[in-house]
Amino acid sequence: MRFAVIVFPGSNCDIDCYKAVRETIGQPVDYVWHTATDLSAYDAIILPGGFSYGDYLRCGAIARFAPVMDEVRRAAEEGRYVLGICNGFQILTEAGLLPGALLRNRDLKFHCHSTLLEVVNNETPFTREYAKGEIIDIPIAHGEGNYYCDEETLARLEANGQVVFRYKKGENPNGSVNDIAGVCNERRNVVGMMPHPERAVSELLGSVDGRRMFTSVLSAWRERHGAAVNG
Amino acid sequence: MAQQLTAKEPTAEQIAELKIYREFGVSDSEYELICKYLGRKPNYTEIGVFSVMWSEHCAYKNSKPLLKKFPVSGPRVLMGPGEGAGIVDIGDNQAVVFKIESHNHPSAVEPYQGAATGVGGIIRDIFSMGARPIALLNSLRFGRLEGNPRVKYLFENVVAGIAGYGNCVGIPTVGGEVMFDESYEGNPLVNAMCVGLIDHDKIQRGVAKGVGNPVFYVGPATGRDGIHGATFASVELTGESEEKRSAVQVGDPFMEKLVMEACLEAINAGLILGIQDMGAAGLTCSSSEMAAKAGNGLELYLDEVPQREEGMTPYEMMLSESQERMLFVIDPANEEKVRDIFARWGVPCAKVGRVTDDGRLKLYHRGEVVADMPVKALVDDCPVYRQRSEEPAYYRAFASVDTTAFEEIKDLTGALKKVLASPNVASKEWVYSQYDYMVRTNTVVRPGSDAAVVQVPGTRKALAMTTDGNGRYCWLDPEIGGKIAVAEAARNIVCSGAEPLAITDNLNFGSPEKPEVYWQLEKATDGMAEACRVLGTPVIGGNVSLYNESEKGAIHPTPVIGMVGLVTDLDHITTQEFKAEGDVIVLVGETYGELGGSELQYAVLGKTEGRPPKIDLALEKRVQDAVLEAIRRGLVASAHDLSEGGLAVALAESCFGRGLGAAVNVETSLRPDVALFSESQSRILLSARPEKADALVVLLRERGVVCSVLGRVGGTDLVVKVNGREGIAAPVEELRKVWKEAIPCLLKN
Amino acid sequence: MKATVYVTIKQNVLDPQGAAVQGALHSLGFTEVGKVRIGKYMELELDAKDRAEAAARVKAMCEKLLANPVVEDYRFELEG
Amino acid sequence: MKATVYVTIKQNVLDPQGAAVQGALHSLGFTEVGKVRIGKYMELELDAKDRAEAAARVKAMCEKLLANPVVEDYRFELEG
Ligand SMILES: Nc1ncnc2c1ncn2[C@@H]1O[C@H](COP(=O)(O)OP(=O)(O)O)[C@@H](O)[C@H]1O
Ligand SMILES: [Mg+2]
Repeated sequence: MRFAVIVFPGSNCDIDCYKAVRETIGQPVDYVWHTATDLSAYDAIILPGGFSYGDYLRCGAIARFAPVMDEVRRAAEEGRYVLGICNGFQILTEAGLLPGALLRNRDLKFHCHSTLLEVVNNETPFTREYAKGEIIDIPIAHGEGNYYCDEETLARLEANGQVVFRYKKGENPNGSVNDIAGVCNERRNVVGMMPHPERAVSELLGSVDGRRMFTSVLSAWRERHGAAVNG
Repeated sequence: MAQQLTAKEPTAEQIAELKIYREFGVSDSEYELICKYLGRKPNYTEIGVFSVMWSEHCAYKNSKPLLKKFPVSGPRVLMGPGEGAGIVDIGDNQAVVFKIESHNHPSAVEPYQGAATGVGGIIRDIFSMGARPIALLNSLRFGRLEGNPRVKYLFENVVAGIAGYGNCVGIPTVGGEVMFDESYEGNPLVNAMCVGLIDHDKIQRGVAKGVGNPVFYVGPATGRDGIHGATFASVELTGESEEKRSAVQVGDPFMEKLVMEACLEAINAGLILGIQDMGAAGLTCSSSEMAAKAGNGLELYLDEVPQREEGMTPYEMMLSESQERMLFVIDPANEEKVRDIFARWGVPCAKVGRVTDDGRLKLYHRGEVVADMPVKALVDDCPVYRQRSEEPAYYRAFASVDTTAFEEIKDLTGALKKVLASPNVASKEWVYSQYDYMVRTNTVVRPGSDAAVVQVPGTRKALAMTTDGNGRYCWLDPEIGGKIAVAEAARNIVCSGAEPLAITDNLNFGSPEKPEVYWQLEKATDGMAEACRVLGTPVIGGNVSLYNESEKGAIHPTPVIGMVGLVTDLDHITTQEFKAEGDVIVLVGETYGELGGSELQYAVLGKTEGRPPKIDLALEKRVQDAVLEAIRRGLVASAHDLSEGGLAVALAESCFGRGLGAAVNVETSLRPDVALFSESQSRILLSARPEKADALVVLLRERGVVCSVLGRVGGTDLVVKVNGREGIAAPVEELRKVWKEAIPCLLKN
Repeated sequence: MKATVYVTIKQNVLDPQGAAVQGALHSLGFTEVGKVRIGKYMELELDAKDRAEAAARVKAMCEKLLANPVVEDYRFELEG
Repeated sequence: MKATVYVTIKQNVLDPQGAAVQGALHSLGFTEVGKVRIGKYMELELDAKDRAEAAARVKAMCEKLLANPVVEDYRFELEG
C-alpha cells in the first residue's frame, strides 16, 4: 500500500506523518510537493499539520488552491483514502471535501496537550480497529480547531455517522460544536481530525493510541484488494 | 565620497559640527577614532554603520574583558564563541549546536512581535551554521503579576509571540523558565534559545571566502523597520522608548520556515561557501563580519537589495533590521543551482555584492560609492572600556542579616500553599501549553520536568536542555549567584539522566556605566567562569544585554544559563515525578539555614535580603556525578533538583506528576520552617524502587555524598514530619490545585 | 482603483474573538458595550479601468478566496 | 448606537498576511491586484445616548484595547 504525505509551503508535521507510517505499518511512503499533478500511484493521501502559507487569511484557505488539491479531490472521488490532520483537516474543509469550518479556539489560545477522544464511528477505514465508544489518548496542538457547522449540517453529520471522534465529555479544549474532534465524508473514505494520531505512536512519546489509525487503513486496503495482496 | 542622496541627511561636516554622532550613541572620542580610521569625516551612512557596529550589542565594548574569563574549550567543543552559535560533539559524527539571545527591549515596547522576532533571530543563528533546529527554549522575567495590568499584558503577549513564531516554523518549544520580580517591571527579559543538530562535515561558517565570489541576499525585501535596533538594545529604556517605535520589527514565521528549508537544502547540497544571518544591524553586521572573518573586503550594490518601500536610502538599507534575511557567498559556478533551490521554495534571492581583496566595505548606490570603510575598523577596532566597579552599599548592609531570624512559621501547610501559589513556583502549564512542544515527534520529556529531553532521531541518544538563572541570588551576591546559575542548570540536566556538555549564556544586566552594576557584572562572570571550570561545561556562546533599566533603576543582575546535556541511552531518561507506591525517597545533600533570596522570603515574608545560599562547587560536582552514575546504573526511579521553595516544594512537585502521595520524616537540628524551605544548594530528591534503595544509598555514600532516606511514596496525601512531629499534611490534589491554578487565576483578575 | 473588502462572521455563528473582546472591554469598565463582532478589513490596490468589470473580479476574489461562505459574509466597495 | 472600528497595519510595518494573500490572488489569476493590506473591522453595539461622549469612549477603547498603537492605526464611525 502506497502513502503520499503532501508537503505545502509551511507544512511542519510532514516528517511526523512519514515516520508514523514507516514505524507503524512499514508501508512505502513519499513526500509529495504541493505542485504535483499526479497522485494516481497512491492508495492513501495524508495532508499533514502545520501552517500552510502561514495560515494567513484563514487556515487552509490558500493551500486549498495548490495544484495538488485537484488530485486529492480526484482520489477522494475514486474512493481512495484521504486523511487530513490538524492543518490538513482545515485544508479539507476549505476545499469542501469535508463539511464545516474550523474557527479560532474558544479562548483564542493555542493549545498543546494530550486529549482524550471518544471513538464515535469505528466504521471508517481509519478507525476500524478501535472499539466504538473507546476512549483514546491523542494529543492536540492547534489554535484554530473549533469545529463549526450550521445546525442542519450538524444534524445530518450526526444522523449519517459522520462524526468520527469527539472530545471526551467535559474536556472539549476548543469549543467545537457537539465536542467534535474529527469528521468524515458521507462515503467515509475522507477523514479530517484536529488531534494528531502521528504523535501517539510510541511509548516514548507518551501514547500508542494513534497507531491503530494507520493499522486500520492498511487492513481496510488489504481487505478491499483481497487478502492475497502484499504491500 | 558621493554626497548624500536626500536633502534630509546631514553632511559629514554637519555631523561633526553639530555633534550629530552623539544621537547615535557615538562618543566624542569614538568619533575621533572613526575619523582616524577613515582618514576623513564619516558621512551619514558611514556614521550609522559605525554606530551599530560599535554598539555594545555588536562590539561588546563594555563586556569583552569579562567574557575573556570564561573557559571556552574542551575535548568536545568543535566551535566556541564567535560564530552564530557554538558546537559540541556528541559522537557518531554528530554535533549539537546551540545559542541563546535576548530580545528584551523590543519586547518591552511590543511584546508579541518583540518576542516573536527574538525567536526568529535565534533560529537563524542555528541554521546559518548548517544545523537543523530541533528545539527552542526561553527564559522570561516580568514584574509582579499581582494587580498589574501592564505586566499581565507583557506576559500574555510575550508568551503568545513565542508561541506564534515557534509553532508556525514547526520547531518544538520544549522548555524554559519564567520568574516575576518587581525589578523587571518596565524592563522585562525575553531570552530565547535554539538547539540544532548537525553532522561534523556540514558545519558552516560566516566567512566571505574567495575574492570575486558573488554575495547573495535571501529572504523578504528590506523595509524601514527596525532601523537602529542594535543601538536601541544598547541604551536604557525610558519613557521616550515608547516613541522609538520605528525600532519594532514584525516577524513572518512562514517566511522563516521557507528561508530555513531553502538554506538547509543549499547547504546540504554543498553549494554555500559562507553564510550568516542578518540579525542585529542587518546588512551592515553580516557583511562586515563575513568579510572580516575571511580577511577580505566586500562590495555591496544597494540598488540590487530587494526593497519593500520606495526611495530607501543607503543608510536605511544598511541599518534596517527587517527579519528573515540571510547573506551568503557562493562559487559563481553554482549560481544557477542556488537560484533554483530558492525559487522552488518561493524565497526571493538576489545577487547584491562581491567579495574583494582590499579589506574594505564599499557600498554602491545609483552608480556612486556612498560609503567606503575599512572592515577591520568596523569589526575589530571598537574601543573596549573597563568601567569603574564599586561594591554596592546594599551588599555590605546585607552581610549582617540573619536570614533565619524571623518569627517561626507554625502553619507549614499554609506556607507551602503560599509558596506553591507564588507565580515563580506555580505550574507554568499556562505558558507551555501554548507552545507546540511535540512537533517533529522527538520530544520524550515534555515541559514540566527539570529539563526537557529531545531524542536524536534514529539513535538511542537524546539531548537534555534547560535554561536557568536566579536574579534574586545574583542581586544578593552576584558571584555566588553566577555559580548557582550554572550549577542549577547542570543539576537539572543530571536529574534528567544526562551528562552536562556545555553552556550558552545571556548576561542580562543594568547599565555598565553604573559602578555597582559593573561590579555585579564582574562578580557574576567570575562565579560563572569558576562554575563552568569545575563542572566541566565550557561556554560555547552567548549574548550580552546591558542597559536593562527602567525609571525604577536596574533590573536584578540576571545571567541566564542555557545548558545542553547528552543522554547516552534512552533508558537513562529520568523525570521528576514519583513513579510507584512504596518507592523509597532519598534526599541527597545537606540542608542549612539558608533563606536569603529564597521563595519563602519573597512570597511569605515579602522581602529579598541577606546572602544567598552558599555553594561548594567541588561538592556540587561530586553530587552530580554520583547521581548520574546511579541513574545510569538503573537505581533511580525519579530525580528532582531542589531549587525555589526547597525540600517542601520539591516533594510536592514530585507528587504532582502522577498524583501519588508521600510520607516522609526529616531529621534536622534546624527549625522546621527553615529546614523545609531552605534553599541550600547541591541537593537532589531521588526515589528508588524498594529493592534498589540500598544499592542507591551505598553508591552515593561511596562517592562521598551525604544522603538520607526520608520515607516512602504512597497514598494520596503529602505528609511531611520534622523530627517525628507533624509539619505538612495535605491531600496532593489540594496542593496540586493551588499550584496549577495560580497563574491562570492571577491572569483572570 | 482601490477595493475595500469587509469580511464578517455570519450572524448566527459564535464569534470567539468578538466574545473575548466584549469581555475584555467590560472588565476595563466599558460596560456600555453590547455585542461585538470582529471581521477583516482588506484594502486591495487594483490595476483596473472598468468599474463594472473590477466589481465582478473582486466579487470572484471574495467568493473564491477572501471569505469562507460557510462562516463568513462579505461586502466590498470600489474607489478611485 | 453602533460603532464601527477599522484597525489597519501602519504603512511601513510589514504585513505578512497581506503579502501572502496578494501572492495567492496572483496565482489564482487575479494579476491586477497590487498591494494588499489586511486589517480588522469591528462592530460594537453601544448602550449610549450622547454622541460626543460615545466618541470619546470608543476612542479610549481603541487606544486601550482594540488597536495596538505600536503597529496599528485605527479610525471609527458612529451610527444611530
Ligand atoms: N517559559 C517557559 N517555556 C517553556 N517551558 C517552561 C517555561 N517556564 C517554565 N517551563 C517549564 O516548566 C517546568 C518548571 O520550570 P521551573 O520551575 O523553572 O523548573 P526548575 O526550577 O526545575 O528549573 C520546566 O519543565 C520548564 O521547562
Ligand atoms: Mg529543577
